[in-house]
Amino acid sequence: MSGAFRLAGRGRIDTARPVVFRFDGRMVRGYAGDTVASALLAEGRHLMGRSFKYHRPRGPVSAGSDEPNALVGVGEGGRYTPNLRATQVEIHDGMVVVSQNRAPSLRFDIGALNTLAAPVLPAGFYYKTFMWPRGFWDKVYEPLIRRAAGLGRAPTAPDPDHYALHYAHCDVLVAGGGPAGLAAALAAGQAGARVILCDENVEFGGSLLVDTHSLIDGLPGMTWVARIVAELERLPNVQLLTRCSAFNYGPHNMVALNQRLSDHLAAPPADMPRERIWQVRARDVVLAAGALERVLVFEGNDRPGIMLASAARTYLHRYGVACGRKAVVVTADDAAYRVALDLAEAGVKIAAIADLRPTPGGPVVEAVQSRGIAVLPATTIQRAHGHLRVTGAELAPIGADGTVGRGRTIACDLVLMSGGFTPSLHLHSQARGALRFDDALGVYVPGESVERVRSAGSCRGIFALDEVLRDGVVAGLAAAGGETGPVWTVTRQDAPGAGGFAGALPRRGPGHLALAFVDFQNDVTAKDVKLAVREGFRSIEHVKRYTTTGMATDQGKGSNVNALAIVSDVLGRTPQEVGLTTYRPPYTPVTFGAFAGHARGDQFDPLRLPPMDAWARAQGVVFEDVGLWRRARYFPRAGEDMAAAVARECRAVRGAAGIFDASTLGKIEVVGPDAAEFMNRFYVNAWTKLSIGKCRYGLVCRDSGFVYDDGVVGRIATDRFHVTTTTGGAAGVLNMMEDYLQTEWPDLDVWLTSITEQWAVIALQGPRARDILAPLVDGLDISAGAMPHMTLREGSIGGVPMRLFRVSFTGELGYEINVPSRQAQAVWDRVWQAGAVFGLMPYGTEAMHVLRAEKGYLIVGQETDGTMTPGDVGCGWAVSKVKPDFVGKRALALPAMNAPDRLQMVGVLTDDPQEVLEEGMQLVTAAETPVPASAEGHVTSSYFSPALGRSIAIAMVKGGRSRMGAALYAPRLEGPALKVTLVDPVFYDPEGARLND
Amino acid sequence: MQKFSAFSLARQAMGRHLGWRPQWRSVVPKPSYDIIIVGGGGHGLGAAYYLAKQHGLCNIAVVERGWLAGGNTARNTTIIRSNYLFEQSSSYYEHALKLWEGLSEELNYNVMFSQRGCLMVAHTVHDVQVFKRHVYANRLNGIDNEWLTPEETKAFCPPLNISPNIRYPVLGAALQRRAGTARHDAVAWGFARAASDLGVDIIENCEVTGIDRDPSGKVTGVQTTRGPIRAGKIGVSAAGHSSVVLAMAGIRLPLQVNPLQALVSEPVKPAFPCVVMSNTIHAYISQSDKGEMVIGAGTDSYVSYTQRGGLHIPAHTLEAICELVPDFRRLRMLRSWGGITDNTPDRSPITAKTSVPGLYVNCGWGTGGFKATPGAANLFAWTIARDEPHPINAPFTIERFRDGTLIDEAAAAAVAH
Amino acid sequence: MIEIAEGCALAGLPPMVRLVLQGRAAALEAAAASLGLEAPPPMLRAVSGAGGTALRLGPFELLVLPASEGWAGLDAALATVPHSLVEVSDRNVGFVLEGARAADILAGLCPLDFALSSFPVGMVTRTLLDKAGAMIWRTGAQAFHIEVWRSFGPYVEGQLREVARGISFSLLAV
Amino acid sequence: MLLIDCPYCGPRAEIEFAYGGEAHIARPAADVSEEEWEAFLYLRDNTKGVLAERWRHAHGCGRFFNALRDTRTDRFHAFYEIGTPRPDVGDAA
Repeated sequence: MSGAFRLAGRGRIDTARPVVFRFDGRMVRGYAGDTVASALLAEGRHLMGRSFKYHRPRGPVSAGSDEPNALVGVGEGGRYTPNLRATQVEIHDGMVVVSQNRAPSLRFDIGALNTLAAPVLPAGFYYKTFMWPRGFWDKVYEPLIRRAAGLGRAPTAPDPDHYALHYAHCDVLVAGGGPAGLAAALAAGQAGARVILCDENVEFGGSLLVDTHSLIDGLPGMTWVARIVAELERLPNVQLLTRCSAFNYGPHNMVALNQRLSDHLAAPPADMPRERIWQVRARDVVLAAGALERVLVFEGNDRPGIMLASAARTYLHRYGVACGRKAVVVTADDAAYRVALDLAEAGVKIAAIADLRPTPGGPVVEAVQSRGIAVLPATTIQRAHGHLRVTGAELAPIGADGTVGRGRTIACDLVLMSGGFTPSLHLHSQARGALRFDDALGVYVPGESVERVRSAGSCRGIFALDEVLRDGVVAGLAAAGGETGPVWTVTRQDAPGAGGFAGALPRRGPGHLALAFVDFQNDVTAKDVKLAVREGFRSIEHVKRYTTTGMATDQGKGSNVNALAIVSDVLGRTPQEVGLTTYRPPYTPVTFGAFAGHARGDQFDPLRLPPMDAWARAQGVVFEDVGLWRRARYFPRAGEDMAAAVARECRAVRGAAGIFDASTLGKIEVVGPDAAEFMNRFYVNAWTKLSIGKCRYGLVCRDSGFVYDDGVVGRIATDRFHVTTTTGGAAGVLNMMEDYLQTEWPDLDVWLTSITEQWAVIALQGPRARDILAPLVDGLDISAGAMPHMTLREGSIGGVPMRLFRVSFTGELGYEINVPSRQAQAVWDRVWQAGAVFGLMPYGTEAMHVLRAEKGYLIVGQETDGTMTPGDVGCGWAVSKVKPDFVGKRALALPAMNAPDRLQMVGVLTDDPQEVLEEGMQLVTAAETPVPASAEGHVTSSYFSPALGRSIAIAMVKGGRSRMGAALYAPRLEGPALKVTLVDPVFYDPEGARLND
Repeated sequence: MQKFSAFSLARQAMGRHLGWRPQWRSVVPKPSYDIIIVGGGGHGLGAAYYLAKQHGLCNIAVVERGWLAGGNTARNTTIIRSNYLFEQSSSYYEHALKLWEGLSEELNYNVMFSQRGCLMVAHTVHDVQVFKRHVYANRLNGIDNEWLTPEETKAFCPPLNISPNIRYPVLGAALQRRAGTARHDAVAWGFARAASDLGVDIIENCEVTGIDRDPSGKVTGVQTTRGPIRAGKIGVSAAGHSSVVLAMAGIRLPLQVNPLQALVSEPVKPAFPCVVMSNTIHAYISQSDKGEMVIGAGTDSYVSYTQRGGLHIPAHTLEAICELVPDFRRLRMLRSWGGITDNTPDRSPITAKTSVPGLYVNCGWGTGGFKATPGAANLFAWTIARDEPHPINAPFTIERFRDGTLIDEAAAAAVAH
Repeated sequence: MIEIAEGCALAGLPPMVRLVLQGRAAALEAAAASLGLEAPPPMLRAVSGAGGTALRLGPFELLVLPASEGWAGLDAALATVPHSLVEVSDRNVGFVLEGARAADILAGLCPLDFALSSFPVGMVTRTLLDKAGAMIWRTGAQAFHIEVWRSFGPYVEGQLREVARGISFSLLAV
Repeated sequence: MLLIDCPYCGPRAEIEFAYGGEAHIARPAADVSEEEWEAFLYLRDNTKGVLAERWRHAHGCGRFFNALRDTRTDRFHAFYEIGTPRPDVGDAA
């Protein structure tokens, strides 16, 4: 057996499988089934961490997920993880574990000097100082505080592991696999319900894992557990999950579980997720979360070697570890007596049991006494001695009047404490369940909830094993709608502990310098809590925030009730009046990566590729993200930068022809007898007179009157419109259309279908566009006379069905060839080949932007920012004056929407034709404008125009249309402002001759 | 007021800290005050402080239905910045930022204002356009904001992933160096302590149940769970409960409340030097003095007063954090919570008179109220004291929704192409 | 078919004709009749007739998969009834996911309950597969026909593979 | 994540839906006063209690419908079709 404190023949570890790992560089031997804490304890080592504020040496106080002290960093490189509880980390060969928050070493930590300064570092000290001299806060004090704070170091490499998510549904979710949870799950499962049972531990059993005394149906606890688990496994309607914590109780019984799959394995399979989050929608939930033993608050209660009595019992029975040679037990509860008996039986000397109660009694107390163990009634622990390990406990009598007399020190290397048990209410509270203070038990228990949830067993204050099992069955049946459930007989059970203690233990003298910890990790003492109350923080939430008690990584599991009791004591109010702080999810910390789940890397968000994406990639395109789409931005040739490539692409379109993948434009087919009426109501434009085969530019406003989207609309038939939207606006426009149609105008016979991805759009633009296209279309006359600008024709191109739009966003003769997406690349290839002799070039979004800016066409989202009216952007002409109503009409009539000083879209030219303004530049009236100043407007689009051989820009300027020719200035971030002149925004071919060619 | 300093701390230490007095007086409500502030969060307490300090109006009560600063003051991610796009907004937030810069000294309470800088990260060409417009607009308004290349962004915040091959590469960032974070509770407590010292009565556990008015319609006081209290003026600064309180005076507001969730990681040693915001992928992160990564999630879509929301909202945020800062993938969520944000249609606040004489409202701060705390408090106090708005908050009326003069910061950042 | 997890295969579906029919009850009835159905399928059910399959995705909406290339008969049947019939053959791409773990894999991306009792064979609905809108149609106890908009195809396929990668590492019995 | 009972599809997870704000707000004609227009467009009860609201089953059947939900607890009390009157459920919590 490795480890001087390992007890042969005990524990649930596998002594046939030794495991070696490193702790702070040193080899530690343990066994499969050990945790880091149990393996170190087996070597007699309690010191495992340092506290947050005072850097006090600390050992494990618990054996589970409530551990505040023994936090360690585990793993290396990308798999290093800080702040894990040594009490939960299962060891495996080669594991690397480091202690935290200490320098240079765990045994000698320079930060422990903070303990000496403790008198001037009470709760909230930082609110009262570090204010002088001003300026020192950022530069001196805060960096110091930050370096001292924090626990482990943050990871500095990307995590190579992957994580999973699973949505599950069940009739009954049972959270907690102790006796109550097992009973509930079996009762519900046998009643035929779909059941999920989860437990955060490695195996089911809960308190039965360490109860070697009680018998169920004549069987030892763990034998019974094995039998029940086997029965549950046989039920096809029951899902069992271990290493799986229910951590978040959301609205409508959506409970999230965190399942840990691979951390305990030395060499997990490559595809195994590290963790999986289960999002469980349960019709009913049974909470069987158990209860946690409370620590006692006394001077020096944080010394390594001082732990919860139940923890020592766990280390003994689950890991075969004696946590010391000679123990002193301090208790206010009967349960600790059973622990003392178990330890004594295993060879640990119990030096004394100090019981805070005046007259402890009952079978278990008598059993202890009959073993010759000294039981000291009405006795408190005045203080614990020792530094890196407890060396003794000073026990002192409590007089009838409550005063504490002189005590004596008993040498020991282990102090076990038990303040009684606190029901775990976290999930119930997260379910917005009320909490009720049970005066008899001295603890809060669950009240009503709006959710379909019930608690069972010790998490609702039921502690006797037979009652716990019955309670579990009742809860399971109620949740499942079953009528009869299993019945078991419990023998040899200990009576539930009476008594319990919360708050600071009675002591002799004021103890002004004594440090008695309420919250171990955050180093909050009883004095801190009292100070907070003295300073007027009377709400328990204020006390929590001012002292930080309950805000450590254990979220106050061990400290909240003691803090509450101290506050209640100082204020002279009942605990019910003081109340509890809100329980905030998660129950235990959950990995960020687990929340991210499958959404990672390229799969973080859908990447939508337009139909000609592969072709563009083969051309060496540079892409840009537009919403979820990846669009071709420009097609550089060897040696070209963006400016050169874009200039070449623009020249090609103006001089010959360009081809552009416009498929991402949103498209909606509006069909039905009332289609035109719907269009009239929805768009600011009028549609009734648009004849079949004609197109019109459409503008959408919200009812606020502000421009929302735009696009060309073609009329395919009397009852059928082909509507286009912007790329980014596609989903929004369709949703807004459905909203008005379904809720305002349900009488209209018109229906909407998204056809964005049905039709790929090949834009062919430029003076040679017709020459290229004409031979390709099947029997369709696209001559200027037969198919003028803003018309559409249905037909086919090389046998592929086609909706051909003669439209232009470039100012050139142009077509948008709509073909079914699957055949788009073939059509594109034909056009591309046909265009070669005409100098056809592909162009991207950047050239498209330049070309449209030369024409003064706006881009919604670039010229507009959600506060522009149609009139502001020069589209007042599109707004129908005669329609009785349309979306936005009422708001557009407001005086403010027609004020003369509104921002209006204008063109802007710099004095220096080579100077390209930066988009976003502000415009002011004077060359030298002292700040702060108000802007006259701002630049929305700015490019070098190859067609004009100079820079051009579009701006939104106050009253801009009446200021043509005026000079304004664009201040730069560095250097003098640039002088600009306001001009008409149509820079190129203002007559539109090229369009109508 | 007991002076707070290193010296007083040391002196009290010798007296074993028994000499500290309550930071604010615990009082029984008087029958009448000149002014009642409804809502004991940072904004309300601050308004009371500035009314007393700057306008000499000390016969004031702040009534709070629960515990002081237990609402959104206690639930936000403490980001402070003033780099808003529109001049009206940036002036308002800059007014607040300037007050933040002297607040610890002003209140003799260390509010831990840490000017760590705030990066607004751009991931698309459109983001770049929008943020550059912010930079130019802010600079013209005398507010610091600068543009960083991806490499400069990485230098300012080394944990950021600026690889060009990720789903949303970092194309640059706008940096406001004067932006940062502060300790949220301290702001409220500091205002409470200073206001109390000037004679303001701070009344906790006192819920307003009605607003009394005379026949002319003017307010005369409030009904509360601790009895009626008379007052000549009432300033409502009730955040998520603004609609509920104003309804007592027959006023409907252009507000919708939504849950807003936030979370922190377990504390770690300093690893993240500034505030980073990404609007495109919805991630907001900074590291607190304690070492926790403080992360803001998005709002749940629906109206709710429950102070909780769906887990998918923070999960989505963490997806984004894990992409932006992949080293943090193994950090763990320690604590999450929800607040009730009061959102206006244009996502800008209201700090204004109401149509009821003597009744004033400061609301609609949505997800951005904390950063404005001293500024909103200061201007709300001005508005109440003078019965007219300060020029800075003059545009932030209720009437703007009637006349169409919206200040739409949210729409300004919207994506379309 | 490509095996993406033990006992689970994924394959892309060949091109097919898809039509969205929207209209009030009379239109849906006329369409059903033309497909050889007695009545339109109830909500969230797919039913096949001689003329093709109708999938009831909404109270006023059918996705029609005609048995043959053309749909002149359907057009004719609807001629006198107000309706909207729009071809979306190329808007969607289809996958078939088959095998013992098919439902588990979907449950990694979709909050629906895929237990046979809740989502029986013949049920069809639009829903989400993580961040992509999708249509899921159960064609067999262990077989699903999935459709998404074309540009979401690679994403959804990637997500299905990612989930499949880790699916065998725990029991998902319920 | 809320569980929302779509009148056409049955109970579904919230992520399939888009929220539509307060229900029963009729859009007035374009000749109303500024006050009436403001009330329609912007003013809301923002009820703390049972609220009638709109949802759209955006990733489902696509239909808008109404629901009654208590905003103090998020508990739903009714789901009903657009155009039908608000059911009477009292002020149940």
